[in-house]
Amino acid sequence: MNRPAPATRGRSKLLSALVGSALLIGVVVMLIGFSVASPLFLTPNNLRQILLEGSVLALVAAPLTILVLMGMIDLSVGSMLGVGGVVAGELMVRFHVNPLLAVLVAVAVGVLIGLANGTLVGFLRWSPIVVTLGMLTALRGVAQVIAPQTPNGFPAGFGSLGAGYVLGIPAPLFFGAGAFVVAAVFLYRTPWGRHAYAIGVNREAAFLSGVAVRRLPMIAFAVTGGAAALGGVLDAARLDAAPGGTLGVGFELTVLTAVLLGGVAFEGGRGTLFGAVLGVLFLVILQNGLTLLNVQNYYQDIANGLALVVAAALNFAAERQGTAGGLTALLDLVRDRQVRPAAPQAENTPIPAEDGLVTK
Amino acid sequence: MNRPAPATRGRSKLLSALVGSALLIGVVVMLIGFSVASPLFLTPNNLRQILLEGSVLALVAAPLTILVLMGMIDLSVGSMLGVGGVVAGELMVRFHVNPLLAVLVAVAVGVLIGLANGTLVGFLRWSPIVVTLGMLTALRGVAQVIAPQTPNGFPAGFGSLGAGYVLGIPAPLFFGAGAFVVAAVFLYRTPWGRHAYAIGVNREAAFLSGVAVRRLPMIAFAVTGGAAALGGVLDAARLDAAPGGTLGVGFELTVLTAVLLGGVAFEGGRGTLFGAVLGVLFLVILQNGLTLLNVQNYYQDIANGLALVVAAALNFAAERQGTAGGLTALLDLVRDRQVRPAAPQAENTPIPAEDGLVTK
Amino acid sequence: SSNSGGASGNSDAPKGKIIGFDFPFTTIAVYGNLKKFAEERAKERGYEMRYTNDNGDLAKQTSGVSAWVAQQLPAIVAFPLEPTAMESIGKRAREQGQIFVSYSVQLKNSDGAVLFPGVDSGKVLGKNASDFVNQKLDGKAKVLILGNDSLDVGKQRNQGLMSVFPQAAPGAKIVSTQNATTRAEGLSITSQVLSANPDVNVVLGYDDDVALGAYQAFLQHGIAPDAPNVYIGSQDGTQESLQTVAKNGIYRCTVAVRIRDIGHAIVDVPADLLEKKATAPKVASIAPVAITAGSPELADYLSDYTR
Amino acid sequence: MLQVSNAMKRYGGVQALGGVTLDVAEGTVHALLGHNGAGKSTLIRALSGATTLDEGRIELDGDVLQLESPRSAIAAGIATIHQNLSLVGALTVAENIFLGNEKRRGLFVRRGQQRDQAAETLSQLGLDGIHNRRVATLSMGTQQLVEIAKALERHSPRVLILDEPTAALTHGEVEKLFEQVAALRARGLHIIYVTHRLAEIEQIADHVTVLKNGEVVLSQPTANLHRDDVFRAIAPGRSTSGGAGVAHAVNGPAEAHSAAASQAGARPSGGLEVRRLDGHGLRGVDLQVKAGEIVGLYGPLGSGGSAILDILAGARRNWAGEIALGGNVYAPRSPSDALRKGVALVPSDRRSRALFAGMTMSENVLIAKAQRVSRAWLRSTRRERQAFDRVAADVNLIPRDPRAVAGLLSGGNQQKCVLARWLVISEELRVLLLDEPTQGIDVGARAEIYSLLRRAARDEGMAVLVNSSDVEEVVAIADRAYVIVDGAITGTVAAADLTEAQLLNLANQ
Ligand SMILES: Nc1ncnc2c1ncn2[C@@H]1O[C@H](COP(=O)(O)OP(=O)(O)OP(=O)(O)O)[C@@H](O)[C@H]1O
Ligand SMILES: Nc1ncnc2c1ncn2[C@@H]1O[C@H](COP(=O)(O)OP(=O)(O)OP(=O)(O)O)[C@@H](O)[C@H]1O
Ligand SMILES: [Mg+2]
Ligand SMILES: [Mg+2]
Repeated sequence: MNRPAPATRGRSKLLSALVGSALLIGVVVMLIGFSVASPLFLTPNNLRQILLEGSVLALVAAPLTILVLMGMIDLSVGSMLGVGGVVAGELMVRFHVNPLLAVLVAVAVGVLIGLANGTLVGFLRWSPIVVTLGMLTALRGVAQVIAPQTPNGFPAGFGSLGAGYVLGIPAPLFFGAGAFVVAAVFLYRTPWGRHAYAIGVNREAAFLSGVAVRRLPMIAFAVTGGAAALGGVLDAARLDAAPGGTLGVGFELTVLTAVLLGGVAFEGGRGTLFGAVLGVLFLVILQNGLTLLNVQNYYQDIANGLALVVAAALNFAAERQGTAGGLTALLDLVRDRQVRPAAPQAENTPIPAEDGLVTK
Repeated sequence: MNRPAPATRGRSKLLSALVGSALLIGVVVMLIGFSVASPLFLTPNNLRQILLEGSVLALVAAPLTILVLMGMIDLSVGSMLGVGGVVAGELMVRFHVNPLLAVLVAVAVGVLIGLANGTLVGFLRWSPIVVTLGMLTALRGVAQVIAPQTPNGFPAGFGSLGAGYVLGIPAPLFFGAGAFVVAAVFLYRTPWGRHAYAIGVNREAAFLSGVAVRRLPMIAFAVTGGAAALGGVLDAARLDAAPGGTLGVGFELTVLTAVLLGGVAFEGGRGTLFGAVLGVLFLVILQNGLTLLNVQNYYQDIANGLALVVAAALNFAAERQGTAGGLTALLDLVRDRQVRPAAPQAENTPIPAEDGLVTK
Repeated sequence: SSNSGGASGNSDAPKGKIIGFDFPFTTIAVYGNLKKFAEERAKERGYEMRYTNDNGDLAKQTSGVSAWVAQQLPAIVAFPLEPTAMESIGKRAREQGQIFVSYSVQLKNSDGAVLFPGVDSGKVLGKNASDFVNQKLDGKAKVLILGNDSLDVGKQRNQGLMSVFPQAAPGAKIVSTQNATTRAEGLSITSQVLSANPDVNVVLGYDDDVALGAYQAFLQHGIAPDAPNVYIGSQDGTQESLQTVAKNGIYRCTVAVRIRDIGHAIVDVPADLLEKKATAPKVASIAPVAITAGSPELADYLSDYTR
Repeated sequence: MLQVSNAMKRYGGVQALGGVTLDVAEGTVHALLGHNGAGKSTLIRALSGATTLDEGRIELDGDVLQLESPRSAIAAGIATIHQNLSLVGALTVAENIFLGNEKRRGLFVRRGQQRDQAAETLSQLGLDGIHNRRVATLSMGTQQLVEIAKALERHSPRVLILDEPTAALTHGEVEKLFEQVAALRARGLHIIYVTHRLAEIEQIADHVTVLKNGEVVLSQPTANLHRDDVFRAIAPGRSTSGGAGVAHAVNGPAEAHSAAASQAGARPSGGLEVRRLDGHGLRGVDLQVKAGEIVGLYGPLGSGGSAILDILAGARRNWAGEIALGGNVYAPRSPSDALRKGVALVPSDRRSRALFAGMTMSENVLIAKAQRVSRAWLRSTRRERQAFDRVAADVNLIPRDPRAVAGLLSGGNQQKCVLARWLVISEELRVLLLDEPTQGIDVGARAEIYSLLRRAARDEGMAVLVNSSDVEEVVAIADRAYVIVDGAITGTVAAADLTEAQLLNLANQ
């Protein structure tokens, strides 16, 4: 055992930190660039606006990150957003239910739907992508069945949930930031956080070690459902309307984009919450800045898309830890040479032969 | 060594045939149901219409099935459809290029984009889902940059490509059916077809066995790109317009839905082309019939979504081959007991403990 | 009274009292209103309505309407996402003896049309908005335009708007032109533009949904619902927008074609054609009207919804 | 006393356990043997709660145990080290040791305490300073010991189950393991020990049970048991002294083989010559394999044997040095390039690197061949079938059904499939590389594989290089052997001195 230690946790940390920083650097560069390009960008108001835009995204990205780390995925969040908003809206407008109760019921409905997803995927082990893609479509129909006419004109107190400020901070931000804090504590401070990673890396090993491989994903699905429904409630509060047909449409791809941008591996087992936060920030800052500069939406699409492709490259570099180190990882990628085989990763991934890269 | 032979392919075939039949039965039941419900359904015209609707879907589903079997995915097809249509359209309308040449250039552009995907994903091994999600977004922008104004009013001959009939058969059907025939020959009659499965089942083993694990996916991406661009051309021909902002929007999810419905495993290595064909038929028949019966759009969404969830259950049953056999597989699933563990799948999945199901 | 199986050709035109109404924007507010009035009139005249599920998706629209053609629905009213895309379908329908009516735009291959041209609507909004800017804001304003140029209606309305507004209000500065398709996007984009440019005071929306989102954004930015120097205007005339305009606040105008009239025309035009009423007009042209808090039409338009 | 009575388990058409009864006394080591697929792991999965029995009862000191999940088994005091390790590579050693069993205060993990306690337990096992390393970076042997540490950290284990723990261990590591097992036996644990290595029985077991097709065919104290009896129980009908390979496999070192019989070489020019090979942890490796010769490469796991084989097979790049094949410069760019030049690899870790578990036997065997018998790009079903039938008979695949799903075959048959993949194109091959070719394979199948290799060398004149960390195996199969430690060759053993002692000696210098 006296041979040189292969890539250790330390190095992998360094590298993933560096890749994290690549995104961080991206965010900082954008902040600087937009500030230079427009004096309107770096104003307290606009920054507050950016945080507000990111709040619901963050609220759902946090539990979704944990799901993805476990090797699961929930594509139905977009429609759950719609269902959550519509349920709360209809309760208040049609049945004159007290706003607080309406919110609670909406979140409970989200949790129930999440539990349904969790039962099918986490417990019965049907394919996550197929089941939740189906739920995405089905629940969009459900949202419209519940409220064929857009409920609007909510009680005053309710609106402040989406548009109010507390101590100068937008109310939804408390939920978004809160979700990330709770998720971070869960993931890094409790045993179940380690379990979540273990399930993502090697479900069988986790199972044999006595990890609750069915219950944990189920809970994560339920929480994701609740968070998505709450997100819908916040959006509805902000809009003062809950249009079942459009509320949350496409949200599932946006939130997945943020999480993947943040370096969380789609296959599970790899990634951090910090990365996901950066992914969210990156997306909302980019959108805000380009809107501010009045860039045509076509180019906004192109920028968003290319960001994802770059993220794929960064994630790949992070995976190949054994690399010379630091940013050279990226240089190597470009130079298409020299890349050492990765240290073995998850048991499930056989040691990748470097066939992927070297052409010689 | 005289113990009973382990479950053979024969049995697995029986079961997958049965699951295939579940879908087939679904299709037949729909055909019968809709015919009974409406005299307008089972008319030659309407059936031709259904086939026409399925043509472009089939054209792209065929190569995509092969990609998915290899454990890859291409989410960018929706936007490639748009780019293909727009390129052909602009060439004809703005530059007065001969229709045939315009089509060839459009397809070539699709192939080039596919090669780009293939290089990043198949060769450099960046994450398929992240890269092609990025390309989906970016290429939608590109399509609109190429043609900010919808090109329309194409030469007469071009239109017949999308809306013409040859021997009473809609022209696009030749492409859709042709794609499936070629794909079937490739997959089942050439050695590379087995290689495609092998890559999906165990890429590392395939690599060590001398399979072209980089070249094969790359080619498949290129073909998918070409097929998608051609699909866009056919759609544009049918529409007599190539709107960059809407042509092919959402197509990636529809075609993925068809392929997954058809029982092709998202993780690769499992599934058949026949299943994918049925998936395509199922989708177009369902949509046609529900429109005919004037079912409200909400309920159409719900039906589509539930079909996918049911497909997830069927796929899962197919995976667990060791079952008592036949339709009891499904009964077992429902009874939530007795289900025997699956045959081992891809190496990367450790032999599933049956913890997924038994509650006892 | 149903038609025989695979019949085709003029000699054996499909019979029955069914009208298919294809409206691609299944998720926008005006759709529900339109359906209500169409159903109302269909019931009066003994017709049955059919609808498609397009979801704003061109492929779905094409396939939905084509399916009706294949299924030989007696009459079809279609609102083309891409007008040129509908020509060939209309042609086939007419060859089979089906009645094909276009909605919102005039097609070459149609028997009739229900028109309220987008260009006109945009012009009316441009006129109303420029009047406000010139009269109430001393000709000066900072303007956000919420358009939707991935849709043909969006392009047309914008074209109409831009053909009037800049010339008529030369002192108004267009600060930002953005794409918005939903209420949430209207809110989000307006909010962002407002936090960067708090002095933006005119928003011109291509439809009511995005403008309602913009309205919400102004309220959330602390602007009084009746601030005298703010103008939000849009196009459609949906119930909620009319109600908001009626409050006499910053949401000052929605350019409306009377939804009731359109809803009725959706049935009347094809029904008259089916019943071969020679005298009836083949084209129902419904003029857009700028509805403001002071418009005499406001009460009528609103009452359509409360019956 | 741990008692299993009448344990039954069916997997679809396969009766994995057909009424097994087993008594394990306190403070004893009970060895469990049997051919691949005999049901050993199934029994163990049942005992560890990873699967539930269809029928049967499990009692510990008279109490009936309800083992519906691994968690409940752990709670009942049953600690298991599974055949496929249950470690999570991305987590640290300490995190793995406490996975599912974390030390916590309230809701939170006490990581400091976990680290300290892990470090202490590990140092008892002779492993210092690794508790913060990620498990993926450790050698298999170390991982195996980490598994033991993990088992020991469970709630006061009363039963310890080890499923083939030595399959991937070096000689030294095996000794270390046995010391620990003996110590635990002395503490009064019930220990079940699964192995394919008969030699280990005498060293460690008090009692032996042999399973065959899910039934007990032999159960006796070790004291009055001969190795041949055990062999016959596992692989009946095969004579223990018949083939040389069998004799070696069972009886350990015997006289070395006579010198290489390269005269049979029909091939143009096989031999492989490696000079000053560097990279991937290798340090100036020189070695030579002549046509018709079987050369062994012995070294503790992680010594670099696999690296050499992977390089030769084109699976790893970025090396320096010279390689010659049949006298010509050889620098494979990829496995397919290596194959074109006549070099094929049977990798270690069959399930993850060689087998297409979800595909059929014939697809597995013909993955490279199909192309070669295709006509004008199209496959020829008839010629494929012929090729399969021929090779299946040659290597004695069971069942000889081309459509049998590979993942469901016994380990031995899986390995034979992988070997057959190359034997079926043997006319194109000059060099066959094998990495741990019989890891986890029963004695019967092992003997068959040895004789196949011998035929490939003798009859077909291939140059065969076998990398193994099992001394017995090297002695049994090789004509000549190299010893590699830490990426460098520390010695060469000629046919005449090829004994276990000699190899171990060179490895420990
Ligand atoms: N999950 C499963 N699904 C289907 N069949 C299985 C499963 N697990 C085991 N079997 C079958 O049960 C039988 C017993 O397998 P088991 O793994 O217990 O054998 P073993 O004695 O441990 O063999 P080895 O020495 O190769 O480890 C085999 O025929 C095997 O194919
Ligand atoms: N992916 C890798 N990255 C960095 N170093 C590696 C990598 N793989 C192996 N090594 C180093 O190369 C050396 C040889 O490792 P290898 O896996 O070849 O051992 P081994 O040959 O498997 O042992 P055995 O011969 O018993 O199978 C070791 O020092 C190991 O640390
Ligand atoms: Mg076993
Ligand atoms: Mg090795």
